[in-house]
Amino acid sequence: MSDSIPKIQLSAVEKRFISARGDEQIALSNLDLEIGSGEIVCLVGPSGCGKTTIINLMAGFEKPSNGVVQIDGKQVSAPDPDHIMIFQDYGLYPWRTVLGNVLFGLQARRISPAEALDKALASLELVGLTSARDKHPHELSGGMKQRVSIARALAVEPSVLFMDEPFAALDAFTRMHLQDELLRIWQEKRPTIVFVTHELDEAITLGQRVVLMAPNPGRVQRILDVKLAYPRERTDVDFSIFRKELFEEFHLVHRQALDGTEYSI
Amino acid sequence: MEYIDTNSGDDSAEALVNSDKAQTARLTRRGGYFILPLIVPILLLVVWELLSRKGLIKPTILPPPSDIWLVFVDMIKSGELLNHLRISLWRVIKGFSAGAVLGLVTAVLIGLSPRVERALVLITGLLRPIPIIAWVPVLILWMGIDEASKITVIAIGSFWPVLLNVVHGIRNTDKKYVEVATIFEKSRWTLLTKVVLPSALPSIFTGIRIGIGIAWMSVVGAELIAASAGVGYMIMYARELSQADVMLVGVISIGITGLLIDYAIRTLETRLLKWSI
Amino acid sequence: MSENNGQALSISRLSKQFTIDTGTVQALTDINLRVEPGEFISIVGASGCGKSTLLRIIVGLDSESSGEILLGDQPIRTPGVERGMVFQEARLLPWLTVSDNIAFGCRSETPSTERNRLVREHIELVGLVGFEKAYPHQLSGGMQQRVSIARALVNRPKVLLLDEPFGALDALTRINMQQEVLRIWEAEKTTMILVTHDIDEAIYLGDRVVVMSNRPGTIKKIVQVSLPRPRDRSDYDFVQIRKEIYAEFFEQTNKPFAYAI
Amino acid sequence: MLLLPKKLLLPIATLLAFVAIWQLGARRYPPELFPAPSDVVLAFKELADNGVLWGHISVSLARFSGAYLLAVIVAIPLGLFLGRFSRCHFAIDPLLQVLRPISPIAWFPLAVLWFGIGNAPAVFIIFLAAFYPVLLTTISAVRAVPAVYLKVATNFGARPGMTFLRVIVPAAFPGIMVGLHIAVGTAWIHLVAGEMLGAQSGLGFMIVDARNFLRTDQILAGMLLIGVLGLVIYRGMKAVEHAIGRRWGIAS
Repeated sequence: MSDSIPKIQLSAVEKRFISARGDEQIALSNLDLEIGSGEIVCLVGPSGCGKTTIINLMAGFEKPSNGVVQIDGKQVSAPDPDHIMIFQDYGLYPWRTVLGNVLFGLQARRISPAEALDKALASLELVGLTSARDKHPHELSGGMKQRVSIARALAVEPSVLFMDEPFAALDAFTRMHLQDELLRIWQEKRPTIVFVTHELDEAITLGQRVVLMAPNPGRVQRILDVKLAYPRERTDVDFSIFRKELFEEFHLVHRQALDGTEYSI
Repeated sequence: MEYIDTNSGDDSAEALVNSDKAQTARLTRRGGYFILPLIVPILLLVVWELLSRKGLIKPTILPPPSDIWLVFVDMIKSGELLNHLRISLWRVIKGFSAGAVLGLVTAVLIGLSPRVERALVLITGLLRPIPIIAWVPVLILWMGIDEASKITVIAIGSFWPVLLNVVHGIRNTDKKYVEVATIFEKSRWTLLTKVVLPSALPSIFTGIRIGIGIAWMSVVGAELIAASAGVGYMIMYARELSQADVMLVGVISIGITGLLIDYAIRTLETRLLKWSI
Repeated sequence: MSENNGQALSISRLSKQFTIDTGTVQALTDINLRVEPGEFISIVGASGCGKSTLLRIIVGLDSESSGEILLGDQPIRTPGVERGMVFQEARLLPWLTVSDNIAFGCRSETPSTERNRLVREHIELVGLVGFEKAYPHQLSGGMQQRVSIARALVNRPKVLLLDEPFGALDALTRINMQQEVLRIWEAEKTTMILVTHDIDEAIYLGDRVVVMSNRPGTIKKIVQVSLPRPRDRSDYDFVQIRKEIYAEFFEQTNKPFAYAI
Repeated sequence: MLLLPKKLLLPIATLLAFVAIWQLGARRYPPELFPAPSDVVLAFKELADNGVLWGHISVSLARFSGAYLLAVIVAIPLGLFLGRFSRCHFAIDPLLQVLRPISPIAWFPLAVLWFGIGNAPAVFIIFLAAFYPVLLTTISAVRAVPAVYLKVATNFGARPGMTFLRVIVPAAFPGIMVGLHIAVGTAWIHLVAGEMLGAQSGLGFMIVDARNFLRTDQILAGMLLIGVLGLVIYRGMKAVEHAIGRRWGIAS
């Protein structure tokens, strides 16, 4: 992480929304964050802390009310095929086969069909879904769907992957399996990964850094450097130390958040 | 029985249209809410008026809006329009109530007892696809040309959508809720009144809305074919006198009345279904 | 509050098959388990191991299984109010308010004054005073699940079955709800059987953790958790138990980490 | 027939009972007022034999399919356009809302005034009856395309043309299909109405004609025939929809 220019840089970013009632809400206040090239950074926090807002700002789906979001030194103004977002609900096209879905991004780039097919197949191979290439999304399990969406992203060889609670809808075991898969892929391709989650274990398993966020208004509470070598054993004592640290901090944040959000109609 | 309704009109469309309130809200905030929707109708009326004035549209075919308006005001003042509307509406209310009650009762029986359903499946399958309007001639033969035949047509028209939607609602009661009632050892009666009927309520309302829409459509149809009063008759009579303006007044009042009826039922629905927002 | 009548739940030689288009699936095979009165049992397993089916059989929603389940000395065949159940989705009736939903759980013969008292008491128990008149859609997921727990407890069941009750909640609310359930369990002394795929949750709550294996669903191991409550999730012993249970799930998979940084 | 499935027994028994009661009940009335099922069958045979029936059926079907196709061809592109550009939709919506509840039948007298007696008013009515459901479902289907589909398309840098043809149209397709089959139902009803009111041919005319000659048996035969034909068309549509849905992996 001793790079010269950060891959992603947020400086004094602020985001305000007008709520349904018409009053203004601050989703993010005065946020600075730097993410290095090839880094995996996890954003965790209770609901309403603005973690999804951050990732949407970085991916260009939203614009900051104040401040600047830069990737590779250039201001982010719109979504870019070099920075692909992976959604919790997969965003697969049900009318396309697995292969067709993976091809989508390549077709959008107008790559020649033969080359696109090669790339798509290589990408499917990477996530281990070659045999499912002719299936439709509705025939796949949740974990497989998410792997298709990862393959679709990887096919266009993005330098950044944004992942918005990608495994939240999966059961605990599938989730761990996909975490391992993601690390393996990262090992091979080394994209920069920004990963939003509310699972502390997931954050510690994946992140080189874990950004803990707090709500009302959304802000960074603490950044934790997870100095553990990959592969990380979830049951190691070292792992537990980070876990405990994050957990306690989190609990505090959560307590504050609960007073504000859970008990409101 | 398959719970589809060939007569149902475009209800699914409406359900989908309602789902984008958010978008409307966004436009509202931009201030376009009041201006945009008025532009097109006003523009249309102005062009129409101008073309008529210049003689490009023959008034016998399509009279200018100003003429229609004058006729409309006249007919309101003389009470003629409202009288016809009242007669038609009254027919709708009578026919619809009969059809809806019958439909509701049959639907509950079918929904609760597979045996009743099986007994009725072929007969309903045979009778249901007959278009309502096709009943008019034979009903006139049987019941004469007065009220009874028209009310029966309307009743038949409203019977099917109510029946089908209520059965659909009862059938689609979420099994999960039924399981909850089972766990708490609830009686069949409690299951029906506390779980099945409330959960079918949105479908019941859909049935009522479609039913009343069809009733309103059927009354016009029946009156066009044979009547001596009512909006349908008014239009038919105007046609014989080649009064295009009166015909248009009739057509437009049919549209507005239909809209009002639908609005009234929707309002009632949101009141009663406040739990389902 | 109320003492448990001291009835143990014992499951013996329980098996269950499902018939599907392509043949039969063995959902559960030879389950033997004795749950002591007032005990908190956690059952963990991957999805499809039949753990939910087991709960559904105990509560009486799935029948046609072989083997025997006794509550005290009464065999269980049909649903009964002495067994309460909380599902993953809160399953509140959306057309009833919070109070009415809880009242729905009351036995039909309960007189209305008694019913009101019970409802009030249980709204307090789950910490929802002030929300009596709210409709389910106005509540957050965690609050809905509280209502569902109150509804299940209102008959003072001897056994409360929890089927992945926090699976749909986010991690933070989940932790909060775990503490709530513990508090309620300590207050009510109800026998609890919790099904989950969250190993942490199982250890945090259970007196014993039953590990189930996949196809055919069967009990693989029962781990005793004799840690004092409240438990510390990063405590050495906790971590050891965690390790032990993890090993049960990941033993066959040869390490996917064949690389290092 | 011997191995009739048990669950068919009850429905067939009730149907037979219904027909039997009808047959017995009809004896007490003159056939021109209340014909028995046997009379209806005979009337049907008579119509079929003298060739009138096939002529009417083919005229009705031609009218129906022509008007229906015309409505679909106009309504789908318009719906796609209005759905995509919400401002245009917003501007035109009040007009649609007022025109929609007017039953197509009510336009009939005006249609006769505008187009004269004959084929045109009936076609016009059927067109209207099919037009609104297709238009409205298409608009809402486009607007109901999940935001995540569009986000993915934007993210991968898909051009507007590709987003429209390869994302919005297929995503809206199931919704449009719903509109298409609803429209079959409404259009068929109005076919009959249109023909009864003004046309000189077709199944609706056949019924009116039969009434003028007090041939109640023929009226009933016509009604049943219209019902059955409508059902067949409707079911055919559903089958097509289902097949396409399955191929696309949308219907389960």
